[in-house]
This record gives sequence, C-alpha cells and structure tokens, in this order.
Amino acid sequence: MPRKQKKYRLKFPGQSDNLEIIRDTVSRIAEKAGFDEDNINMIELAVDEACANVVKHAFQGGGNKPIDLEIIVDEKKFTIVVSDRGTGFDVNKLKRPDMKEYLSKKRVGGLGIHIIHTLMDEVQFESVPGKGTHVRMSKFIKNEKKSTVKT
Amino acid sequence: MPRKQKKYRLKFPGQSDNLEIIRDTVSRIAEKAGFDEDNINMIELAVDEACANVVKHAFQGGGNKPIDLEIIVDEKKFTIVVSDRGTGFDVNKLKRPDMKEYLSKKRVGGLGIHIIHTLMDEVQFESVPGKGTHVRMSKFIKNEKKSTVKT
Amino acid sequence: MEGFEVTHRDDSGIAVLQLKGFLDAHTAPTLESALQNCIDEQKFKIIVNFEDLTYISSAGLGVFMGFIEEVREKSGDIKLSNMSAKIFRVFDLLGFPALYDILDKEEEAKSSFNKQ
Amino acid sequence: MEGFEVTHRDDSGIAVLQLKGFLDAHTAPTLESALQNCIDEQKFKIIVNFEDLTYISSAGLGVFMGFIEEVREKSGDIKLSNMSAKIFRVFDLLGFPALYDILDKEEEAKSSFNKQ
Ligand SMILES: Nc1ncnc2c1ncn2[C@@H]1O[C@H](COP(=O)(O)OP(=O)(O)O)[C@@H](O)[C@H]1O
Ligand SMILES: Nc1ncnc2c1ncn2[C@@H]1O[C@H](COP(=O)(O)OP(=O)(O)O)[C@@H](O)[C@H]1O
Repeated sequence: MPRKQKKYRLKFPGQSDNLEIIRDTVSRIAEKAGFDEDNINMIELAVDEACANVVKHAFQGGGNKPIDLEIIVDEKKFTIVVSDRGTGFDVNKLKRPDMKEYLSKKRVGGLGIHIIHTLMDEVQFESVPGKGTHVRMSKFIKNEKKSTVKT
Repeated sequence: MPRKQKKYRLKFPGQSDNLEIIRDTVSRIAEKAGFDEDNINMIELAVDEACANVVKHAFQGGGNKPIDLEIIVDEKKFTIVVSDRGTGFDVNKLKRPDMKEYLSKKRVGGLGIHIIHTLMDEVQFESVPGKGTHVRMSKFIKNEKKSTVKT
Repeated sequence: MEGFEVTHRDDSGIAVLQLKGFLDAHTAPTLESALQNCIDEQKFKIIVNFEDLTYISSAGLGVFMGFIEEVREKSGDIKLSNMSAKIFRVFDLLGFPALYDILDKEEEAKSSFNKQ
Repeated sequence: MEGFEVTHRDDSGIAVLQLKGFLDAHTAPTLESALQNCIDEQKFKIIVNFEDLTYISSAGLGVFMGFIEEVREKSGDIKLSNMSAKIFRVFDLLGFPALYDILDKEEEAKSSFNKQ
C-alpha cells in the first residue's frame, strides 16, 4: 500500500434526496486531489449515475439501507467504489447500449452505465443477485495535479 | 429504534485540510434535517472543534488515521459522534474553563470543549488513554423543522 | 440547498419551460409532470430553456426520451435552448444532438417553430 | 475551495490585515505569521478587518490571544473591525468583547488609534 494513499468513506441513506450532497462532497474531494473542473464534472456525473442506480434498482426506491462510497486517492489514481447490499443483478447480461439503436428506438433509461464507462478510465462491476453490487471506477491523475491547499 | 431514524457516516483522513469539507458536508446534512441558519452554524462550529481536536491532540498533527463521524437524525434529535483511535485523554481532568480567568490570563487554547458545551444541547465525552475518544453531541430539533426537500 | 424549479410560460402558443437548479434522479419527476401538463393541455410545441440549470444526469435526459415520440406524432416538438457548455457536454456524450433540436437561444427555438 | 487569505496594508503607520475566507485550525498558522510579521517590523498598532471572513473557530480566536499581551506591552493594540453577525457571535460566545476592541468599521478603529 503506497504511503501517500488517502481514504475517504461516505455512507448515506439510500434515498434520492441524498444524491445532491453525495455529488457535492465527492466533487470537493476530487478538487482536493487536483482535478480540473472538467474532470471533476465527469467524476461527479459518474458517481451520481452509480448512486442513482443503487436507489432505483438495488433498493427499488424504498427501504432504509445505505449507499456506501469509498474513495481512495493516491498519486496516480482517484478511485470510487460504490457499494450496496441490495438486489444485485447479472453483470454478464449487461450490454453497453448501441447508442444509434438506443436513440432510434427512443428508449427510456439504460444510459447510466454507458455514461460511467465513457467518463471514467477504469470501470469494474461486481454483483451477486440477492446480495448486492460493487461498482469500482477510477480516473487517472495526470500532471494537472497542483498544490492541493489554497491558503 | 425509531423507524424514521437516518444515519450518515463520514470517514476522512485525520488532517486539518479536511476540516473544511467535513464542516460543509455536516452543514448540508443539518440543513436537510430542517435546522435554520443559526443552528446550522452552531452545529458546524461544534463539529469543527471536535474534529480539530482529533487532528491536534489525538493524532498530534501527524499520521494517517481517520476521523470518523456518525450522524444520527430522528424526529427529535440531531446527533453527531466524532470518534478517533488516537491518544485518548483523561476526561475527568477536563474542567470547563472559567472564562473570566481565561481571558484575564490571556491563555491560548482550551476553548474548543467550552464551545461544544455551549452550542450543543447534550454533550458526552468518552475517552480511553492510548485507545481513543468518542465525542457525542446532540441538538434538539424543534418545531422549526420544515419540508426537507426543496424541489 | 439549491433544489430544482420549473417555471412554465406561454409565448404566443408555444409552451416554454424554464429550468433552474439541478436535474437528477431526485428532481426528474418534477420535470416529468411539467411536460405531462403541457401534453394534457394539448400544447405540443415546447421549448425547454436550460439557462439556469447547473447539473443534469441521465435521469434528466431520460425524461425527454419519454415524451418526444408522442409530441412529434402530434406535429409538435421539444426544442432545447440556452444550455451551458457543461450541460451540453452531457447531451453530446450520448448523441442527443442527432435526435433533438438544440439551439443557442430561446428566440431561435421560437422562430424555428414559427417557420414550420 | 474557498481557502484563506491575509492581505497586509499600511494605513499611515497602522498595519491593517484584511482577512478573507475561513479561519480554522488549518488556516490559523497563516494569520499567525502575518501577525508575527507585524511585530517583527515593530508595527504594534494593528487593525484586523474581518469583512470578507466567512467562518472562524477557536483556532482562529486563539491566534489573537497569542499576540495581544506583547502588542499592548509595546503600547500598541490589536483592534478588530467589520465582523459579520456570524463571526461576532463566536467572539461574543467566549466573552472576547471584554478583552478586545471590536469596532463596526475600519475607519472607527483607525480614529480610535489616533485619539490615543
Ligand atoms: N446497483 C445496482 N443494483 C442492481 N441493479 C443494477 C445496479 N446498477 C445497475 N443495475 C442494473 O443495470 C441496468 C442498467 O443500468 P443503467 O445503465 O444505469 O440504466 P437504467 O438505470 O436506466 O436502467 C439496470 O436496469 C439494472 O438492472
Ligand atoms: N480527541 C481528543 N484526543 C485527545 N485529547 C483530546 C481530544 N479532544 C480533547 N482533548 C483534550 O482536551 C483538552 C481541551 O481541549 P480544547 O478545549 O479543545 O482546547 P485546546 O484544543 O485548545 O487544548 C485538550 O488540550 C486535550 O488534552
């Protein structure tokens, strides 16, 4: 484990009214890690999509279980793991949607995971039906990293 | 356990540059719980004092251990528990400072715990030297509670 | 907290929805009812003005997908205007500019309706 | 992030420190060195203008306690001005108005120095 690794953990009730605070807090941590505004926006959206899926699919909109976020920052990578102990699903049946087909059929939904894959550098889904899901996504920290504290 | 209880958890590296994000995130949660601006400011300051003590005393400014915040919100009470696995201290030796004497001696420091006691409705310190400290503080939620979501 | 607000205006027969705040899975239902209202009132020429919108996620995009077909069948359209670069980037990411008329200014959206 | 900034001005022999942002355990050392600089330069008449300060904790208050005695021994003072109600409440909570000269406006702090 590299010595400069920093870990953050957020656990919020799995309800959609918490998505805003989760986005804002993760954005702040990404800003501290040195990302520029564009990259912060991408991380914010990817995390929101993963958390919205927890509320909508894993907990099916109800219940009082937590969304659990772990954020690991080292010199090279900013990683967020979004975990739930909800319904789980069969990851092998996940197809990245064909956007042409998607748009022509004017389907509603099915965009979240596509967004996550597009915005993040590394993405990994682990899910056990009946047990829950872990979504691990990372963004590489390039040379853009500046001094992290503005005092 | 009342059904409407909500739990939040934040775990941040125990360094002073995280105090700002901790304050902002706790303030947002307090706002959602229905507190007005004055009460949010009091909660923000009390939490900051407890967390600053973790960085300064429990971890003596160094190390890579986490500050652990648990926030429990029910209809009546907003409770924050700030925990560390740092030095700990002898709670029985804590005296609430005599502010007259304090000011006349122009002493530096020793104000944090006084502030926490003054701003919060219930405060409890539990500490084991060599093991760590839990500071539990609550504010009652009065009739000021309004609708929590502004959509 | 910033929240989300939809303001409904009528501009000579065109329904204009002005969005404010953030549009995510929590606030998307508010936009959904606003669009449903337009349709219930038989208003099929709709402009959505994004000027004061600060954030959008796929839950927000999905709302438009849910209405576009019906509106176009009734010879109407949903035209989108005044997006910030940040908001446009999300639409662009998913190829929405191929499906929706996205215009710089509300005025342009209005005149493109009137030309039809 | 908002950060913390101290701007040092000289107003006819009085050192004015203008604070901006938040003053907590993380940023207090920055104010400490600014005050230490004043003392190193033998400037003992000091006004701290809080106009743009949005937050203060005990770590910030403590900084003033660390210098006030020395400054007064040299016939100077640290006068505080332009606090918002939020910031004043924290000073008031701890009885600081009994120990420090807290004035509404920087001008008043300046003229109270000049009267001495
Ligand atoms: N955390 C989760 N728990 C259970 N199912 C999930 C989770 N995340 C994603 N899924 C499944 O993956 C599918 C695709 O998700 P997504 O691309 O976000 O589109 P949508 O949410 O619109 O269906 C969902 O319909 C759901 O079946
Ligand atoms: N989390 C903690 N771990 C260890 N010691 C603590 C902790 N919190 C408070 N203390 C002890 O309580 C004392 C009083 O704290 P406080 O009133 O905040 O004043 P100050 O921080 O200026 O000393 C500290 O000096 C320290 O010895």
